[in-house]
Amino acid sequence: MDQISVDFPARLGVLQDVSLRVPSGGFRFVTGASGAGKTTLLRLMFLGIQPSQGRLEVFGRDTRKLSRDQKALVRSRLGVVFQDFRLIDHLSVYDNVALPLRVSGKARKGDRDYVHELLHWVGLGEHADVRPEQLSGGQKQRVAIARAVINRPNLLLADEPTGNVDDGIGIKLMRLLEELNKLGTTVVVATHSAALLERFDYPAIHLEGGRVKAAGQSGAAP
Amino acid sequence: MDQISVDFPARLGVLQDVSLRVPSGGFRFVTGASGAGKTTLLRLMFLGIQPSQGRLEVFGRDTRKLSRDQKALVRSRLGVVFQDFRLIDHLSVYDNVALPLRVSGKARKGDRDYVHELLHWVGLGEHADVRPEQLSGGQKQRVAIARAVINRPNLLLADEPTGNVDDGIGIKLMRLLEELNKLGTTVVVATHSAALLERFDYPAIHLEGGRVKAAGQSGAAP
Amino acid sequence: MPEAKSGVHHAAPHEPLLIFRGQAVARLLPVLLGLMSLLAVFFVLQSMQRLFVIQSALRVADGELTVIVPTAPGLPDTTEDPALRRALDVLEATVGLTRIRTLDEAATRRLIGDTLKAGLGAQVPLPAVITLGRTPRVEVSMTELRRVLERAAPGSVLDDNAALRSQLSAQRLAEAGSTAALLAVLLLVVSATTVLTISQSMDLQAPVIEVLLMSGAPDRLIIRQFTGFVWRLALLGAGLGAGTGCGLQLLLWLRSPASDPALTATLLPALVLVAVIIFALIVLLATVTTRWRVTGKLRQSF
Amino acid sequence: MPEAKSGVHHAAPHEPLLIFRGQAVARLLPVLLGLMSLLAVFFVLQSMQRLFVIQSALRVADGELTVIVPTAPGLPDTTEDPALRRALDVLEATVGLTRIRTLDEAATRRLIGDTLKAGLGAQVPLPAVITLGRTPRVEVSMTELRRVLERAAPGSVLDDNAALRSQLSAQRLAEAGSTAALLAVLLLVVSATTVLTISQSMDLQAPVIEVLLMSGAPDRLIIRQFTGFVWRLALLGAGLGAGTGCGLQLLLWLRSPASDPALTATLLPALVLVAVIIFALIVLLATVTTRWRVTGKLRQSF
Ligand SMILES: Nc1ncnc2c1ncn2[C@@H]1O[C@H](COP(=O)(O)OP(=O)(O)OP(=O)(O)O)[C@@H](O)[C@H]1O
Ligand SMILES: Nc1ncnc2c1ncn2[C@@H]1O[C@H](COP(=O)(O)OP(=O)(O)OP(=O)(O)O)[C@@H](O)[C@H]1O
Ligand SMILES: [Mg+2]
Ligand SMILES: [Mg+2]
Repeated sequence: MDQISVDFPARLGVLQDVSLRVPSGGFRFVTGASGAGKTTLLRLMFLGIQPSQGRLEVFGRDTRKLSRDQKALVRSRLGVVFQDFRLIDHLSVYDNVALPLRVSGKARKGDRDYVHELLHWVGLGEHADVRPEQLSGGQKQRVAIARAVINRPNLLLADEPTGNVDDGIGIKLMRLLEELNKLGTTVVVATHSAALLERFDYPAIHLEGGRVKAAGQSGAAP
Repeated sequence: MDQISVDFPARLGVLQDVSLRVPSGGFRFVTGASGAGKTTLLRLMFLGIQPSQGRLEVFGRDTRKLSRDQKALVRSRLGVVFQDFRLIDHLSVYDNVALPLRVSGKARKGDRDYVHELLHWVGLGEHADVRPEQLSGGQKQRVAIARAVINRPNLLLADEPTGNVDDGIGIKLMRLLEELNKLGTTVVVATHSAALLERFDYPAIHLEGGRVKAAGQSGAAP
Repeated sequence: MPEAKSGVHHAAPHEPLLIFRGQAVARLLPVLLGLMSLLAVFFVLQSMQRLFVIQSALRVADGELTVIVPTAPGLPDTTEDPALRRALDVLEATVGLTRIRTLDEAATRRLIGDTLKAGLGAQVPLPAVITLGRTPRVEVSMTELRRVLERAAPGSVLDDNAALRSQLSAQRLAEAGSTAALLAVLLLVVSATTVLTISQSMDLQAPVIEVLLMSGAPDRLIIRQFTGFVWRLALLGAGLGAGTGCGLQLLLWLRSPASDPALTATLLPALVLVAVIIFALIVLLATVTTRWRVTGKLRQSF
Repeated sequence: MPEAKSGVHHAAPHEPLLIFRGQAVARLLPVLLGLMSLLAVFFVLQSMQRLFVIQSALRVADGELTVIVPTAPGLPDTTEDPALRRALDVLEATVGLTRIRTLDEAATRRLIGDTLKAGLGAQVPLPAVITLGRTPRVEVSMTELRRVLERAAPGSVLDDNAALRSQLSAQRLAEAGSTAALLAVLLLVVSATTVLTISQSMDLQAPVIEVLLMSGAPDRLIIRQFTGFVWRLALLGAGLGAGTGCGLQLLLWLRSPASDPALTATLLPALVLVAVIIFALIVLLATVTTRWRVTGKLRQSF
């Protein structure tokens, strides 16, 4: 990312001259006060918004030069945990988690077991058939994480993945992300939990009012 | 509350034999793992669900004996911060916060200034006219808190009120609740933030699998 | 905690709840309700016009009688014919007949010349034709009248438009049947669409209802808010729709060259009446459905 | 991290996306589309029937000619009448006339006895009546035929149903005008309702579209999913609606005592055709609207 700025129609300068690189296979935190632009930075990375100026590369490809289908291809290599979960209300927990598998068209025989195994791992083995509305806040968040990792993404973007769970579960979820990272997935986690930052010692990109104040060691672009 | 149980049609025993009292003017935390039943306990208190058995008193009145209009009256004395905010998408931040004032029918001349003052206090002075969808997660949460306290409730129920904001703002928001408490409002805060529990030394009701494991000193019913 | 409000509270103009500002439903509802009332009003008016035309033809056919009296050959003036005189005497003595008039030769030729051409020769003179009206109040027996006339003027024919009347009656029956069936289907579809659309819209309002409820709003306030909202949209939509329907019908009348002024005079008030009735029906349906759905949602909640 | 999937990947039956299971729109859409096609099919069929009845009456009136020939008094058998012979010769020599037939006395009395009663006396015998058909292919000049007949049999009358035909034509014109106006309004309302309802439904799907997009679904997959979904609902709804419309029409036919078998034979295939066309139109409209709205939503997003 080079000197990226993001303006929303209603609000200018949400991000200003942000330049950073996340090396492939790296693990980064994004920190900053509420409203600093963490979510906006992640939205840039999953091609959810376009930079109003500057150059954005994902997987080494300039996003401005991608066709819509190529963007879809890039997104299919991403996993995203939204801050507000974005579960589909009328689908069961199982169907929500299995959605990326179905979208990718790479249906495999073992999918069913795999989804159940993952749900069990995040502590929702018994909730596979209920609708998201019947889940507690922390349970929804874990469904969102399961959906983000089900497809073995190359880049995982997680926005406050532990904001609604207690510290015990939070650490377990972070370990899941660490394991994915060890298997080669680049991980970016936005958080303002000081406890998390203390416990897991990865470089942090600190945002303040839309500008990078302190970035960890940068390497190759993701 | 006496020996209250809550069953959802799809799930039995979400809360089992919970008995507790929150004294009028008290301040309580509700803690417990994700899925332990914190939100369910708060929903009971704001008359969002009915206990499947047991006796529930709010403001000293048995909720089973209240007519619908009397329940509305009870609710108008409550302030609730929902875990998922429940802001109305198509209303501006200002209108969302002002909603309880309008519902109560107690429109006053100073309302407009009062709403703006409160928005300023929670750090959203400049966002009064935007829609909730244009806010960051933490900003939405602060709108939810502002809406809950605008009416000077007698009982404030806050579900993870600091889950989406950084520690600095979190402490500021807790101070707001403390000040309300000093003015006489009973406050119940559900949280799993260990940091919050350490920093603010109020009695905690600890839930585990739908049962109370450790309750702080109990006094008169709320 | 921001500073408390100043102690003195002045009553301020009550700010509206505004819970519906800019909702998609606020755009969809009036358009759909408008379309429904447009269709209903225009259809009913067109059907009414059709039935009315047949009905008025039937009324004319019903009221008009014709008596054809064969005249003796050789008389210079048919009015002097004794058979005609006797027939007129009989008719004038009968209660319930009015406007008795003997046609002159030109009118007679125009009226029956065509059909009688075959039977008229040198030997048979043009018969005399008496037209008369039946007053709707008194029931005159046609059989009795025929019997009396035959005695007074043998060979005379009393034409009471039986064929035309039966044809028109059959047509009216068919038209009324078809119109009734179509009207039933139309009203069913219009009501169902209105009810479905509003139910769907109100289902989407469930989160708003919940927030209102949790803010301490009593049921009647919530119901009032929602019915008031739909009421305003329905007034707007159904009003415009019914107006357009009327306008369309008027346009077609003004453009049609054969518009009978009497017909227009009778149908014009009917047009206003129909538009008002359908408008009221749709507004009522919309409001009642809203009330029903919102109450249902409230009953579901604790 | 749960254990990796076993290395060997068997191709499994492709699980459907199921993104629409149990949605409110899945209930509303087929009902509304069904109501719309029911209304359209039934209305078009009823109008067609009305027009067809007038049209076939007109065709009969158009094709049937009657020649009335005055016969000389005193002949024992009217068929021997020389005027009749000459008239028949003329008619048989004219190209474009078929089914030439002289009525016997009973049929003659039935046909013209009523209208001629006034003109028939002791001196005037019953005229002879020849009925004949016109073939639609050859244009026969009525004026010319009248001239020739007058020469062959003086006093003969050629009746080409002019009055009836002009009345029926006027009626057809009025009916067609009214039907066209109603049909235009109806189709407008039905299409607008379909398009509006589907647009609204697709707007509600925006969050689902976003999640799909962010899961890496290419545009064409998303569009295919949504159009497929609406396509199935539209097939179901419009199919049931069109079927009910046809059924209603058939029911009315079977119940009506005066149902002409020839009419039914012609209208039955038309009924199927109309139902199929309207069904196809509504399904097409629904699918195209969906495609348009979903594409619009996708274009809005990055
Ligand atoms: N769609 C939008 N239109 C206009 N402004 C927006 C939009 N989305 C976000 N913003 C603004 O951009 C700023 C940054 O928002 P962002 O969501 O990136 O913050 P954040 O760092 O994720 O905060 P939090 O920790 O509270 O989630 C905020 O001030 C917000 O109001
Ligand atoms: N409407 C419902 N129907 C059925 N089960 C429900 C419903 N709401 C909650 N539950 C179940 O009740 C249990 C407790 O839920 P609750 O939301 O009270 O947990 P919580 O303590 O608030 O958890 P968290 O910290 O994750 O928010 C969960 O297992 C949840 O699945
Ligand atoms: Mg954020
Ligand atoms: Mg909870």
